[in-house]
Amino acid sequence: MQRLLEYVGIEPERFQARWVSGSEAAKFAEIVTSLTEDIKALGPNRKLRDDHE
Amino acid sequence: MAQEMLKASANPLLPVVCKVTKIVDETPDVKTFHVTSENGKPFTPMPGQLGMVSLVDVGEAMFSVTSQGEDHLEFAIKRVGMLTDALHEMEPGQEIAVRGPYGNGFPIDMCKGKDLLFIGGGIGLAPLRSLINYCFENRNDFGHIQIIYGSRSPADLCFKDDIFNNWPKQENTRVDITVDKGDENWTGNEGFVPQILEEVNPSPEGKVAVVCGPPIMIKFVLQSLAKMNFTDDQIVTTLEMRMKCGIGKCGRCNIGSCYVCLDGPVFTLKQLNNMPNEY
Amino acid sequence: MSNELTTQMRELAKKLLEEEKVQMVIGWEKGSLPYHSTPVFVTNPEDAQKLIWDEYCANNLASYLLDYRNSGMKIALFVKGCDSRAIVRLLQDQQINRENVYVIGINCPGIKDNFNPEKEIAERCRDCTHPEPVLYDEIIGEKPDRASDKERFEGIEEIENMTPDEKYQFWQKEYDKCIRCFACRNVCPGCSCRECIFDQGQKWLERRVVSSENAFYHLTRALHLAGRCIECGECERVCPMNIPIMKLNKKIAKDIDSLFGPYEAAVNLEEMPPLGKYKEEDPEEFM
Amino acid sequence: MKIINVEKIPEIIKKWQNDCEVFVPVDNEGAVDFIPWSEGSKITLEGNSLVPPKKLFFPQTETLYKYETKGQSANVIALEEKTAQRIIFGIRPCDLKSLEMLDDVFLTKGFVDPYYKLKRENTALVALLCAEACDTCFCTSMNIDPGAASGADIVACKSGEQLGLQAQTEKGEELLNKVSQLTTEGEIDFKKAGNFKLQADIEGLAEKLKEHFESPYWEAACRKCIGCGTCTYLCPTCHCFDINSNTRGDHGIKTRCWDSCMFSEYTLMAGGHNPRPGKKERFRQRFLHKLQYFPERYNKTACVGCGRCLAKCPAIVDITRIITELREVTGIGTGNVESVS
Repeated sequence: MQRLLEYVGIEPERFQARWVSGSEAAKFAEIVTSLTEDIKALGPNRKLRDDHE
Repeated sequence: MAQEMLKASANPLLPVVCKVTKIVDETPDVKTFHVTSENGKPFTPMPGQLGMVSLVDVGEAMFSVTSQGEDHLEFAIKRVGMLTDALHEMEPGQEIAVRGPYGNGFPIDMCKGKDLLFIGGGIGLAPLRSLINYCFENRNDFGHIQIIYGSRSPADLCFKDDIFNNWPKQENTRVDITVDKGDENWTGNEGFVPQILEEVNPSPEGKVAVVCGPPIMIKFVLQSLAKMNFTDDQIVTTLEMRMKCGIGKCGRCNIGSCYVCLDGPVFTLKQLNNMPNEY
Repeated sequence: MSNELTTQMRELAKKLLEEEKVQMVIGWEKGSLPYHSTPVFVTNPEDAQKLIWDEYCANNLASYLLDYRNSGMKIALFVKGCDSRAIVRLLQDQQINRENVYVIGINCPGIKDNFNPEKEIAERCRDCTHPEPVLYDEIIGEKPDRASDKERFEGIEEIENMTPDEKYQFWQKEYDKCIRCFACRNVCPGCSCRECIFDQGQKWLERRVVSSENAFYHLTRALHLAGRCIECGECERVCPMNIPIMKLNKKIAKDIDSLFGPYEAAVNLEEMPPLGKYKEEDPEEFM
Repeated sequence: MKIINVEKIPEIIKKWQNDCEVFVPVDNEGAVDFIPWSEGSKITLEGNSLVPPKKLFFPQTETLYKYETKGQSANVIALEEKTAQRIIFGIRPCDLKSLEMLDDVFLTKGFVDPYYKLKRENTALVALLCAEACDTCFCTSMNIDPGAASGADIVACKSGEQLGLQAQTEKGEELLNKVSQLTTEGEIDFKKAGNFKLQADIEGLAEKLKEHFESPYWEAACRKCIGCGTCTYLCPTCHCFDINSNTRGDHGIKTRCWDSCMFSEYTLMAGGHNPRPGKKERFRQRFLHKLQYFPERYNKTACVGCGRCLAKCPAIVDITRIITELREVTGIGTGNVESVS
């Protein structure tokens, strides 16, 4: 999926998948934090969007 | 001038915003919606004509106008899909959008001076009700009125106030109600509509039969009427099709070269027999 | 050679129908123009005369089996190399029963594109890796003596090397062309869902034909075919707007190759797609 | 007749472009399409566009109105749409004819479609006569003359490097006056296309088809169809559309988009009933609509012989063949296809 996004010109970091077990609360928080930071750094996505006009 | 053209009055695709003023629970899956615009009725339909009702952000669908008052239209709507689900979730006060009237309506001139036999099943009574109410409002124009109506169970009978109280009280009128299967409180007829029709055995003399209901009921009712010597031009029914524009442009509601939204929804059996069997 | 094959096809079809081994034979017949060869469905032995083989027999006939998947009919059909992989695709996806199809393979010399008849050979045949059918009950035609003159993933790297914005522009321009006729979906032997998420009732895809919705359609379809695309190129052939659909499908095939080792979809009935099975040593790019 | 060298066409268009938008057929990566002319556009004077010019009157995606919702309230906002004056340069006689059919649909039978009407009224048509038939052309079989263009404001015809322009309406007269410095008076030797490879005879077919709705022919003929919408979307007379809501938060737009009778959901009703549930019913609908229903309703065959459907059909479903086969099915003989030329 990441490779495909990259191929059509979308930053691959916008799609991330991780395996987190139900008991790994700390890992979950860590991943969400880092994902949020990644996305914030990229700024809002303007590609593949359509806001009517 | 260019701008004028897309203004509401000239644009048949532009709906009028209306308020739902009253919602009546008819059956577990049918509700009647009373609809009023700022200026009263959004339009004044003839019996049997249609209105396009929409929740603007959900979708639009065509419904027959089941009745109308001085300042409002009534739509009886069964819950079957996404739009109707959303309509059923509404509370009074909700604004919806309505456009119309569409279609030909019932052939009033053909019915005038005649005895009328209404045969309805389930939600199929909704379009018939517009004509039935019209007849009672113009009682002298019509002869004897006979109504045969049935549904699956007592709970599924629509317009209970009309069928049990208002209509039977009218002069020169007979109402027969039946259910496929009654419950412990049911004391009326049990049996399918065509069975009751055969028991009642009306004479075709000077009569017009107006039929609406599920396809399977219509099929057997037509067989019974034929047995009673009703001719094809004495039988009137109203169809439903998927519609999008309502004004004969978008294509999908055609049966052969007829558009149900313009040329229908009301057809005589004679007309239907001349059309491809694809509805 | 093509005349000889035509005769063989007709005789075979006639026999199969006469002996009631099958109820229908799917092949090709001649259309109105010299470069029009079009699918034909023969149910009478006499009509076997309609069948032909020539360099314009482009249609992959295997997808039609989906129309008959519930009919219980026994059907014979002619398959080129690529088409035979479509049969494997349908079998692996459990869309058809092996005993209900009689597969007559044709050793394929490569065909022309009936939408671009002036071309010497159809673009999709240039990098064909399987001119000989991979699955058949019977095979006709001489073993083709041809080598592909194009690398399987040619042109993919070119796009991979673009900058993100160039890539985006490239694809947006293509998706702007799409009219969403669904020809690519409907012709695809990998698109066998009875209900598709792109059908109106599903509400995943807006009806509006704008490039963002079109991109969503094409990307989703490509992903759905990941590891299952047989690279027959039918989608690209039938696209009236000439969208390079295979450039997306081949990219995914290329990635799967590099992630899971060399793999070509639906070449071997026993070998399931890498995304359809689990191995301990599967790469875990994102874990 | 006004004469101009074909090389000078961009100059005329540039002049016209001063007060309106001019759509011209341009080769866009192998597919000819009508797009607004801009400096450097290479106008194609051979063949026809892939997507028919109907899209300029009836776009594939068109906004009907906007709406807002908030709690229980709803608001419908009409578009203040202004369409600038437009010129379509190079519309072929077949596509010109198709506009007559779209006019019938959108402008008659009690309701006028304002979106279509507006665009139609604001558009001047410069037709380009056909000197050569494409392989898949069969307009003459549909009684269309490739050498005439009634309904166009200006008729253009090409011979060698010369383009002749003849005004047919006042609007056309005005347009030609605007470019009179660029043209000279004269005549050109134009010979219209003959020698059509495909032919079909529709004479008397519409009346006969009525009795063959249940014919087993449909079951057999529909098999190769893959049920995509290519034929309907590329057809200049097909006009079916769908209406949808597109909501973003508390506002949205109502749009109409091309739809196709070939799609399974086209007639599917909310309760699950579908009057045309299978490929046979849908295939039959498409051809009977063109050959019987439309003639019954509007007294015209809804096919102009442009050949786009068979040229791009993935399975090469060939309407000329179907017409010929239907003649046999209905027992009116193979028809007099030889005399049509």
